[in-house]
Amino acid sequence: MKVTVQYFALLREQRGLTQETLETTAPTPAALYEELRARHAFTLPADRVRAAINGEFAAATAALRAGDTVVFIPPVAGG
Amino acid sequence: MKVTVQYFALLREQRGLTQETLETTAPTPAALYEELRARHAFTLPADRVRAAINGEFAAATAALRAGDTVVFIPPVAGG
Amino acid sequence: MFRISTDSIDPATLEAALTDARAGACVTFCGWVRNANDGQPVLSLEYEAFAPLAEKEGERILAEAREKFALLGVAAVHRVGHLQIGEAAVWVGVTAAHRGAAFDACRYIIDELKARVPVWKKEHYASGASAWINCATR
Amino acid sequence: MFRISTDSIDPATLEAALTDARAGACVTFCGWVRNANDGQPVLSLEYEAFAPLAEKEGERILAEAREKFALLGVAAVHRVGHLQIGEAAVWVGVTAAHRGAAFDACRYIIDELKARVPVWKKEHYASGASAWINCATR
Repeated sequence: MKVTVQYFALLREQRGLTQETLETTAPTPAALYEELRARHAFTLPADRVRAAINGEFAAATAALRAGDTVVFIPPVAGG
Repeated sequence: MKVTVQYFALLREQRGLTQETLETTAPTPAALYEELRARHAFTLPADRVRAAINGEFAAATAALRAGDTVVFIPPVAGG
Repeated sequence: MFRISTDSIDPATLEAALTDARAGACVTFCGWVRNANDGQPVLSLEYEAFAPLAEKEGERILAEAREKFALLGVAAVHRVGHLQIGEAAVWVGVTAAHRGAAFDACRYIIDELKARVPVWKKEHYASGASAWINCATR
Repeated sequence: MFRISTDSIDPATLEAALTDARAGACVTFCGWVRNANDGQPVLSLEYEAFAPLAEKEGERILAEAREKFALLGVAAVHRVGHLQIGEAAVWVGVTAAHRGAAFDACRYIIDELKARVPVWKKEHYASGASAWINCATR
């Protein structure tokens, strides 16, 4: 299935782009992150990254569906 | 001895003036307050009034000296 | 610096004076004249101070806050005169490297100012009555 | 109301918008870009947000504060972009009848914003290095 991934902050820099649409068989955000981390050498381990699907926080084990927009959220640091 | 008394807030209103110089034999602020309270029917009991002598807080039992300026401080209510 | 002021309080100017490149946090408290107290509608408030002692005691409170908390800057002003609803009666501003110290110090200062500084307020009520706060003797 | 802003933060305008005749207390927190962090000289900071989710999560935090504390008004803004030393990165303002609720709510909001809202900052150091805060992996 096709999903769109948006990148912010450290992940945006390590990926070198802000958004991509890609083909994956990953059933969950956790699986998709591991796939992308292996491909792009992201330094953040999966347990330090939260996921959002279609603009809302989602569990790492939530079901991904075709057409979803996924954001991986590095540790936040506002203020 | 002569001392000067300044009045603020409720005491100013009940005395009807902001300052007076008067002759007293009261040895302490506490004694002076009781003297003035009897004379002017101040409603605040002595234990709710603090004293200042010459611009600094003073104990109710401090020694009054000729020429002192005494302020009786009603319960404060700033802010 | 603590002062008693007959002029209206301008939070923006006061906060700007606390500018400090080392500061990561600025916490301010502003006390506004509100339109009711203990359920009674209030029309206006009169504030009166024994200014010389109020300023000394206020400075002592700011010095205590500097000793207790890791502050960079601190300032406070108390207004006197006849104030209308919505006007600022008191302002406290504190800067620190980190926000914990700034919150704690700002709270400490306003609590101590209200308890210790010789300032009095008289509330004027919609009923026409008025009362010096904390001076009831019933 | 919580928003992510690319424009500079103006505390005076934000505080004026909280004007309320019922309010006796206004507490504000402003987070300033400071010139050092963990002992390292900082030259500037870049802030980036996942804005739609940041605004949703920020609104949730303000709603929680309204539920937990007796508030009259509440507003917060987080800046994004490249900020210089002394610029305001985040502002929180709270009004209440009484100061206890205002202090507690302001503290709650900034603590939760920092912990939960998808905003990131990258520090640029005098050494020429830079780092995304909280993203160290060793």
